[in-house]
Amino acid sequence: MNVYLDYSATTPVKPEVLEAMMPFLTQQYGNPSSLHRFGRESRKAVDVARDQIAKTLNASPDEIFFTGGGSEADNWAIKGTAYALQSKGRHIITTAIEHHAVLHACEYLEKEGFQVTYLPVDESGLISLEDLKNAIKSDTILISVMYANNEIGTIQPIEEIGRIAREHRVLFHTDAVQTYGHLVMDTKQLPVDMISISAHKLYGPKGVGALYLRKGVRIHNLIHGGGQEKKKRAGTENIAGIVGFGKAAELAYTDVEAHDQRLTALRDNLKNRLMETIPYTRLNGHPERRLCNNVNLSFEFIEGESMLLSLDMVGIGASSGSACTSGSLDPSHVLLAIGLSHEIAHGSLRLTLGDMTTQEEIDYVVEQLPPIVQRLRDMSPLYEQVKEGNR
Amino acid sequence: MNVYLDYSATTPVKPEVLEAMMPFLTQQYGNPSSLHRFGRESRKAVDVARDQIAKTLNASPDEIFFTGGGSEADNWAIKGTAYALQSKGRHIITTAIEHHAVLHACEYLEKEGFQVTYLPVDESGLISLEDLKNAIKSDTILISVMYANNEIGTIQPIEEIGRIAREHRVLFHTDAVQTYGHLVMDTKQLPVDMISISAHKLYGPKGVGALYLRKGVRIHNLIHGGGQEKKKRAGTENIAGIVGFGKAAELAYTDVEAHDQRLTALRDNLKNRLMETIPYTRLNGHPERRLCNNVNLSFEFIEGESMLLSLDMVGIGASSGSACTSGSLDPSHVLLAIGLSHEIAHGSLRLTLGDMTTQEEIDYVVEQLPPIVQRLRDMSPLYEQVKEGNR
Amino acid sequence: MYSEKVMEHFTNPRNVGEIADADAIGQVGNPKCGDIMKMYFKIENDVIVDVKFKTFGCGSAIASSSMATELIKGKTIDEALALSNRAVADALDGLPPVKMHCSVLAEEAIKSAMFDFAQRHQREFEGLKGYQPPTGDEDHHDHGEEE
Amino acid sequence: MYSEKVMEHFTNPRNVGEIADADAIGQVGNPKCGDIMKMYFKIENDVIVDVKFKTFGCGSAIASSSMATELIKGKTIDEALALSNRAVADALDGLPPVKMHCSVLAEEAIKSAMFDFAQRHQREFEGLKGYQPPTGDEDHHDHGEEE
Ligand SMILES: Cc1ncc(COP(=O)(O)O)c(C=O)c1O
Ligand SMILES: Cc1ncc(COP(=O)(O)O)c(C=O)c1O
Repeated sequence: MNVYLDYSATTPVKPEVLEAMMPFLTQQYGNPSSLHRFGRESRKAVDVARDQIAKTLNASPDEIFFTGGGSEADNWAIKGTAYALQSKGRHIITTAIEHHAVLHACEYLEKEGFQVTYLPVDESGLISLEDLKNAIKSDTILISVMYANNEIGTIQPIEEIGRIAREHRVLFHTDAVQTYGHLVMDTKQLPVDMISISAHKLYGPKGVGALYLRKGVRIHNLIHGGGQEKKKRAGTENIAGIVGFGKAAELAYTDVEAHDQRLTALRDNLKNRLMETIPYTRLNGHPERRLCNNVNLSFEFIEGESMLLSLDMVGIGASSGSACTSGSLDPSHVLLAIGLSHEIAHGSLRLTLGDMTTQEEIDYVVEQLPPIVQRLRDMSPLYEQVKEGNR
Repeated sequence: MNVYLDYSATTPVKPEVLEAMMPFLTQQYGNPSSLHRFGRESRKAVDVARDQIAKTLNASPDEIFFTGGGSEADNWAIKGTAYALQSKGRHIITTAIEHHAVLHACEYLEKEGFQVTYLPVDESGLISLEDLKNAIKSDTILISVMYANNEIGTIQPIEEIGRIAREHRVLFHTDAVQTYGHLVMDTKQLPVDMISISAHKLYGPKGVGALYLRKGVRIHNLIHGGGQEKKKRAGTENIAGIVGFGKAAELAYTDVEAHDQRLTALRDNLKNRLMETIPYTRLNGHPERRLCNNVNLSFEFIEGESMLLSLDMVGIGASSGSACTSGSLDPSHVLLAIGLSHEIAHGSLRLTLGDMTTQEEIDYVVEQLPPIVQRLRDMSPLYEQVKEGNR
Repeated sequence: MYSEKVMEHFTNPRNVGEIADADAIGQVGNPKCGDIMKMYFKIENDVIVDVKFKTFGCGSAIASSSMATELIKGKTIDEALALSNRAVADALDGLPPVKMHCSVLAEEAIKSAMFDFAQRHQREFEGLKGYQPPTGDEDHHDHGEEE
Repeated sequence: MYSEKVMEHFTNPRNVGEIADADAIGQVGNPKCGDIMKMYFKIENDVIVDVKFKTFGCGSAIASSSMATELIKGKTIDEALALSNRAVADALDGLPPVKMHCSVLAEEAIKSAMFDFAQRHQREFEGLKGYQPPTGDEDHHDHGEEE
């Protein structure tokens, strides 16, 4: 049995999405910048996709700018704001648990002379609004807080954060790459200025994303050149990708409540049964304020990569915050930020569900995982003490 | 009859290329960063594509970095070099006829405190090596000269430019977006440090490109984040796009001489017959040192957009350097740089050929274009003098 | 991009040509910007009995010339001077924002010709009050470019 | 990513376990980096008659433990001390660059155990010259990360 439970890493392209894309990978190949009929067809298709995405965000189509992915959108929002407003101030506020696309962009800016405050989070992964208020200085130009975390699924109080940003007249960006397709975001209500999203997290193709840029917000370009995207993002448009993104967004928001209910039920079933069966297990992230598709557990005494390898051998695809999966020295900065010890962070397992996930697949995981954990524990020198009753 | 003669704007995806891409738009959807089998398949596919591209450039696979297109590659090379070397110097040399992705990146850097020299070109579109040498200063950190121009097809003496750059220990970037697929570029011989290329110009998909970055050359990232592309370009890889790019590159370089000969013959046939049939016509660009697929003509007394519209009505897709096609005020900076008056620049027509172009299509254009030009001339107040014998 | 009306007038422009013994001629635009419009008028008792144009320019410039000349044929000078660029664009079922200047050019070509007529006959018209003939050199139109 | 050999040793690791009355025990690594290796030895006449391991770590750490213990079982102490990490990795048909430290850990676990043996019996071994037992706290391995 092949069970994919890594939907937060990426999702398959839905057949309807691929179908919408196909004409633009075959006969309709024109460049939207071209005047002729070949080009006009492509131009129209991009406009349709822009409308589809704008609609899901209750935004105006001219607030949507396509990019080459979520990372580009994050980099654009952060560096574009920083460079545009550097004469006003050079202080940025973000959190310790952002995706690397935000974190590393901020770290880069620090080297270039900006100051960055990384807000800590509590053990459930939430920032404190008090911390945020205290961090705002007269030269703060940007607050960037992710909507929901990609590892532990914790959902931040974006509306409250946005209100604080507004009060202090500071621009507010949210990385909603993991949220888009799961939660309704109404830009007419939400006090956000910039939102990063990415197609491949909601059954669209890889390599296309978008930045929502509220009308009137002016930031520098990241990619200069031709007049595409109202001169804000140069480069011949990835038409097929953009069309797929539009379609995927439309599908995702056709009945997002049903989607949420179904996944929440499956997620809780998976989480509860694993936690009941496997001792020395903890749930990472917030118990309630979490993405409907995210289960993140730490199994003490074992290391994540060996768990992933074992799961892979029985056909289950998952991910882990262990450093050993990434080739870096430290385990996930997110798990450390919520206060896990290195040891326990190394033993984390992320199972993320999606539209193709079935109860049967959940049952399979609940059957396969416990013996894997047990086998690795039996091999672990850290587990010896437990067996000896020293814990 | 539908005749597409705008291959320099973009090309259709070849069926073999699409076929190679399809698995990665369907079952093989894993994220290459994932450890499990779903991810490993994607990782392998990216490696294969990187090898395919490296081979066409006689480069090492670890010198190839995938991007979201040619514009991103240009921006990365230019800004990445500028920011990495700003402590060494802040002077950049480029040409007046670069693509906007280079020009506007340079103009942006000027606002940020860099100095840029825009080398002029002669009436055929060539820069002067003497000018280049004279422009190099002690604080010059980068020379960026496009390999072949996208509008007039003129091919620069890249090897000689590279040698001059080497002598002065200045990094050298070339925008080869229009060249890649037409000319052999051997990075073991060519003294270039960075090369920008784009898939959609050689029958690959839109929205994917690459930067060749010679081993040892260190520039700043443009897009920070995850560890993709050896930590030099973050973002979940556009697997299908990258796979298509690799396949397209492989196909393009399977028999590039035959490709060159066939297109050169068709091109000359088209160019000569149009110039013979239509009076008051001039060829823009270099008569010999030009891309095998590029015809760029100026028809006096008429404006380009109305020509494109008329061609479109008979099914012919072409492009023009007239400002009226782009909604900007001035006609193409390239045509002005080679010394055309605004008037004549406005009457330019670019016909670019490709692998699907047939002699029959050429014949059709030679039949359709002359009456269109005549009709527009008959409507033009500028043509009156000619008819009255005042010229 | 263009409405069907624009394409129809571009394909079959009305009133193309010259009038040898014109009573008034107006020319506006400059080749730098890519459009020149020249209009020839036959005028009897302050009524435009014939009008022809020649245009160097894009599709919407040609269509605007065609439509503008149609709209004023048979009208009085005062009526012609009252024609706004907006009316020309509307009659074409609209123009893309970056092309609105083409309709402005048509309005200006008419004014320029009527100014010529006024000068030839030492006349004054309400619609020409404050009118400054273009020097032909300046970039007096806005392509409506986005930032 | 991993060779078949690595996967085979990960799936069916040899010599997993503990030895109750071990003649030597070595433990290296620390949980911070995500790997700890512990080896137990039974030694008779300077020959390793039995060896077992426990490992907390990634797939290659487990495979390296398994392979290393296999390679030294039945060998003399001097032979075991001569085992290089490279030999362990080679026997596994190679390890990814970022995982080479796992083979280093295996080599160090053996050295650490032999040091224990030497201390218990007041012995000296050529292969332990200059050996410094790890403090257990430092990050003494390099994950081979790219810049
Ligand atoms: C010379 C040149 N450079 C750069 C580009 C930009 O490439 P892309 O459209 O892939 O961003 C193009 C084509 O658009 C080009 O012709
Ligand atoms: C929260 C978050 N932000 C940004 C990204 C980057 O998006 P992309 O992979 O499209 O560049 C991801 C996923 O990789 C993510 O989960």
